[in-house]
Order: sequence, then structure tokens, then C-alpha cells
Amino acid sequence: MIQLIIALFIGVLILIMAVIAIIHKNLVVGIIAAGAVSLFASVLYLLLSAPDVAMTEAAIGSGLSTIIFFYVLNKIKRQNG
Amino acid sequence: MVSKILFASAIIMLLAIMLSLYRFIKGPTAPDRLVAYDVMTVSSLALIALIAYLASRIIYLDVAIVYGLLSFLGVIIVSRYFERGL
Amino acid sequence: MEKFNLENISLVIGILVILIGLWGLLTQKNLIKIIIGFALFDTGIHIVMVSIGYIKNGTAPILDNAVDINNAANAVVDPVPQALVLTAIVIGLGITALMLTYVLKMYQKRKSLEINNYNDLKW
Amino acid sequence: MVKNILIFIVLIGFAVLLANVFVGFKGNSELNTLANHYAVSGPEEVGSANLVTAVVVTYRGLDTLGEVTILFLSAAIVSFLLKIETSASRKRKLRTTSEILDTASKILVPVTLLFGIYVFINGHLSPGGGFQGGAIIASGLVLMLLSQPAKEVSHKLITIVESISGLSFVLIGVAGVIFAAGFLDNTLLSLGKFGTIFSAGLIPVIYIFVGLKVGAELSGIIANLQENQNEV
Amino acid sequence: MDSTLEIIGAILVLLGSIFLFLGALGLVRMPDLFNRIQAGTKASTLGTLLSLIGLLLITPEWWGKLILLMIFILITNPVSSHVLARAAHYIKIPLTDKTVTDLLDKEETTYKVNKEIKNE
Repeated sequence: MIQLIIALFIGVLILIMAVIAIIHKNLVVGIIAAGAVSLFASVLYLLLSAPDVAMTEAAIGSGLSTIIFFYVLNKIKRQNG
Repeated sequence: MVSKILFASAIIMLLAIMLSLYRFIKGPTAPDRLVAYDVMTVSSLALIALIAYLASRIIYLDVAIVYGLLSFLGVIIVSRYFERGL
Repeated sequence: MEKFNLENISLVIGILVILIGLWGLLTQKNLIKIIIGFALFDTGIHIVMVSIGYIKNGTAPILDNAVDINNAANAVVDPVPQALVLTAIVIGLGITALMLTYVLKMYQKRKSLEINNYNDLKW
Repeated sequence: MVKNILIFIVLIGFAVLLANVFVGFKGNSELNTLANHYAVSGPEEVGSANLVTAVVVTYRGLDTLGEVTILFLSAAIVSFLLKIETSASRKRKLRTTSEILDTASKILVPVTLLFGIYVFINGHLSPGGGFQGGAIIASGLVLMLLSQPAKEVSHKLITIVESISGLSFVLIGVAGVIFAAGFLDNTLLSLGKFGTIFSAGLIPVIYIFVGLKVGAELSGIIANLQENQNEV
Repeated sequence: MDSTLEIIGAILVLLGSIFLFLGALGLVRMPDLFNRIQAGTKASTLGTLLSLIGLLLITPEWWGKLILLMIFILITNPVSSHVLARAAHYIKIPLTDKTVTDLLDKEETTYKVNKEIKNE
């Protein structure tokens, strides 16, 4: 029962974050929201009893992708001087 | 008794995450949203520990450690991007 | 009402995330926004795959003191979709890094992130 | 206008397709035959407590080889594309880091690397494995680069670690073909006592090599993206 | 019936979740960024620590990983909020109107001191 309620809340969070990631004008906010989608998805994987996938999503989908996005965004911003 | 109290605390943690979601949506500047993201991740870290107790598997705590470490790195990298130190 | 359980809820969430990602992929004009839409599409597919492999009241497929080894087949969830998703996430990171590098090179050539400025193949 | 209608039609088509998946899905209450075989005979055949690890490394070992190859290719293409221009070597000014971040990263970087090694050595007992461990090691490198941006990353070391571990991974697989039942068979070493760290035959060894290889590749991508900004 | 230690642990978890909620409430109610940072970080760190201590009392055999997790949170959470506050001050996020003094901003501080000296 409690797992069901947590899953519902986490699902609403994931959907709101996904919509923010698409429609927000600011690129930084978009990338942060996409990372948040991955973080909450890893909680959902944990509820679906898949700890391996949850660890991979937290380490790779949320951590390293966000880092690579920001390094590239930084380089693009530097090009303008 | 214990399970009822833990049920109530899980609901309160979810409400805390929802309140910080309000700041994430509204927040006038990008650093405001970053603070909201930080509070959200720390709250869901406590939630993960609670889920580990409910499933009675100690191995879920490994996921919590990775989660804490990586969300910390995310906040730091965005801050360094803001202050042109990346 | 019998549809209201954990695997169906996560299946619906996964399907909606796929649709949101596709919508972003098709409508956005900024190259980095397109890549964000692609990443969301990826995440949605992973959620759908994991929730299809879920067994009712199953626990994680890791046999330690909490699981009886002789009765493991009745207690654990399906390990095969989890292994597939694990592979897919890592490949997704490689593809994201590759696409971002291409965007960087394109920006160095044209100084623009708008997709409407790259119309070399348009007729 | 036509474009919007087309997008709408594509979205509706995907929605109908996925709604069929949802309607047809009844939820499963027991394992299918293949997964049942893995769950029943996996602990005896492979000796790994983590069934996902058993599937990834042994039963579906060729998939892992292909995955590592794809990751290697993407790392190679990223470094090729970024190294192609001649560097003008113009250093830019960065804002200095604060004392607190310096001290914290001095504590946290060794802990992070150690935790990454723990994750891939314990891949057959607890969640995790080579890919997650490699990602955590690359995150430790990112933390070090964030606190000391001017630090040089040794590309030679990354190349050597990556080549040696990739070669060892393939050689272990071929040794399985020659001396045991098939590619990446883990029963070359004895299986040991179930549930201890020296068990599951070759799986910890394979995962050490996979973890070092993935960590080196991801570190290479990040070092390329970080370092070139001093030179553009 | 549950033992006394377990009930104390559960009440600690409840207290921790209430602190998390108060932290989020501070995040919503506070007027500017720096107030939000201090409300959010302090309260959420305390809340998470209390929840983990409560779980430690309920299941004492998990002590190793729970204590490791607590040490991690104690190191990482203040550092991340410090770095964020430093960056936000650098890019000049506006302060609230009720701010009395901004000691980090050196030039403005000296300016105010000079003005006070002149007034005397």
C-alpha cells in the first residue's frame, strides 16, 4: 500500500519535471530538470525491486550525463568570448 | 505501531518533496531552482532509506550512498558553471 | 480497479515520459533541447522495460540472508529485463556524449544552436 | 501549420501503439521459463548471488562485449573530434575555488575511488558491478578536476589502463573457449563457497577489468571535454 | 508488540520527516535566495540525520552502512550549499530589502564604514 502511494507521488514528480525540461526557456534549468527526472526514476526502480538498475541510473543517467551536458554548455558559452 | 508511524513519516517526506517542487516551478532565478533540487534529493535520500527498511533489504543502502554522492556533484558543477570556474 | 497496482502505474508513467520526450524531440528548435528530449525518451523506455519484468510482490534478484535460496524462483523478480536495461543505460550515455560533441563542432562552424540555420539538405 | 499537424499525427500514432501495450499487459505473477531456469540453476552453475550479474557477465556475456566496444568507439570518436584542431594554447582565467571545497575534495576523492572499487569487486554479492564502479571512479575524477581545474590529466595512463584491461577481458573470454565450456565461462576457477567474496569463479576478475576499462573510457571523455577549453 | 527501542526509533524517524517538511516550508516562505539556502540546508541535514538514527535504532544490525551514509551527508551537504551560496553572491543575486549589511561585499562595507565615520 505504502509503496503504491510513493509510486504515485514519484510518478507525478517525474511527469512535471519532464514537462519543465522540455518547455522551459533557460537551458540550465532544462538540464537540471532532466537530471531530476533520472534521479526520481531511480527511486521508482527501487520500488520495482531493481537495485542494480537504480544504481546505474543514479550514477550514469543522472550524474555523468548532467556533468557532460554542463561541460559542453560551458564550452559553447566560452566561444562567444 | 511502528509501521503506522513509518507510514505517516513517509507521507510527510513526500509532502516535503512536493513543497520544494513548488519552489522549483516558481523560483525566479536558476540558483533558486538549484536549492530546491538539493532539498529534494536530500529528502528522497531519507525516503530511500525508509524504502530499504520496508523491503527489509540492506543492499538498497548502497544505492542511497551513490545517490547522495552524485547529487552533491551535480549541485557543485552547476555552481561552478555559474561563477565561471568550470 | 484491478489495474491499480505498482506495475501498471509505472507502465503508464513510462509511456507518458516516452510521449513527452517525443514531443520535445519533434517541436523544439534548440539543438541541446532536442538532445534533452532524446534522453527523456530513453528514460521512458527503460521504465517501461523494468515494469514489464516486475513480478507481483517480488523482491530484488540478489540472494542473501533475506531470501531463501531453495525457494528463490518464487520470490524474486525477472533478472533478464534488468540486465538489458543496465546495458541500455550505459550505451545511452555514450550516445549522448557523441551527440553533444557533434553539437559542439556544429556550433564552432556556424555559431548557432538554432536548427533552422542548418538547412544544407533542405530542398 | 502542416508541420504541426504532422507532429500531432505522429504523437497520436505512438500513443495508440503504446496504449496497446498497456491494454495487453496483465501483470505477471510468476517467472517465465527462461528466468525460472536462471533463478533455480543460476546459483549452482555460476555461483553468483546477484542474478543480474550472472546474466550480464556469463549467460549474456557477448552482449557485454558489444557494449564495451560501443563505449570504446564513442570515447574514441569524442577524443578524435576534439583533438582535430591545432591548439592556440591560450589560458583563460578561472575563478579560484574556496578553501572549504578544496578540503572536502581532499577527503572525498579517495573515499569515492575506494567506493568505486568496492562496488565492482562486490558485483557478485550486492547491487553494482563494473559499469557502475567505472562511473563512480569517473565521478571521483570530476570532483578532483572541479577543485583543481588546472591539474593535468595523464592521457598516457588512461590509454594504458584501458588497453590492458580490454585485452585481458577478451583473453579471459577466449580462455573460456579453449579450456572450459564456452566464451566467458567463469568456471575456470573453482566456484568457492556461495555468498563469500572469493566465490563465483572468474566473475570478480572479469568485473575488475570491465570496471577499470569503463572508468578509463569515461575519464577520457571528461578529460577531453574539460581540458580543451584552455586552448580554444 | 514492538519493543520500546523500536518505538523510540520510529518517533525519531517521524521527527526527522517533520524537520524535512519544515525545511521545505522555509524554502517556500523565505524572501530571498540566501535565506532559502540556510533554511533548506540546515533543516534537511538535521532531518535526514534524525531519520537515519531512527532507522539505526529500529534495525541495529545495519549499523555499518547507515553510519557511512550519515558521515557522507555530514560532509557533502554543507559543502554543496556553501559552494552554491558563493556562486550566487558572485553573480549578484539580489538580496531582500530588509538586509542590514553584506560583509562579504568588501567595497560596499568600506563605503558604509566611511559614511558612518563622516556622519560622526
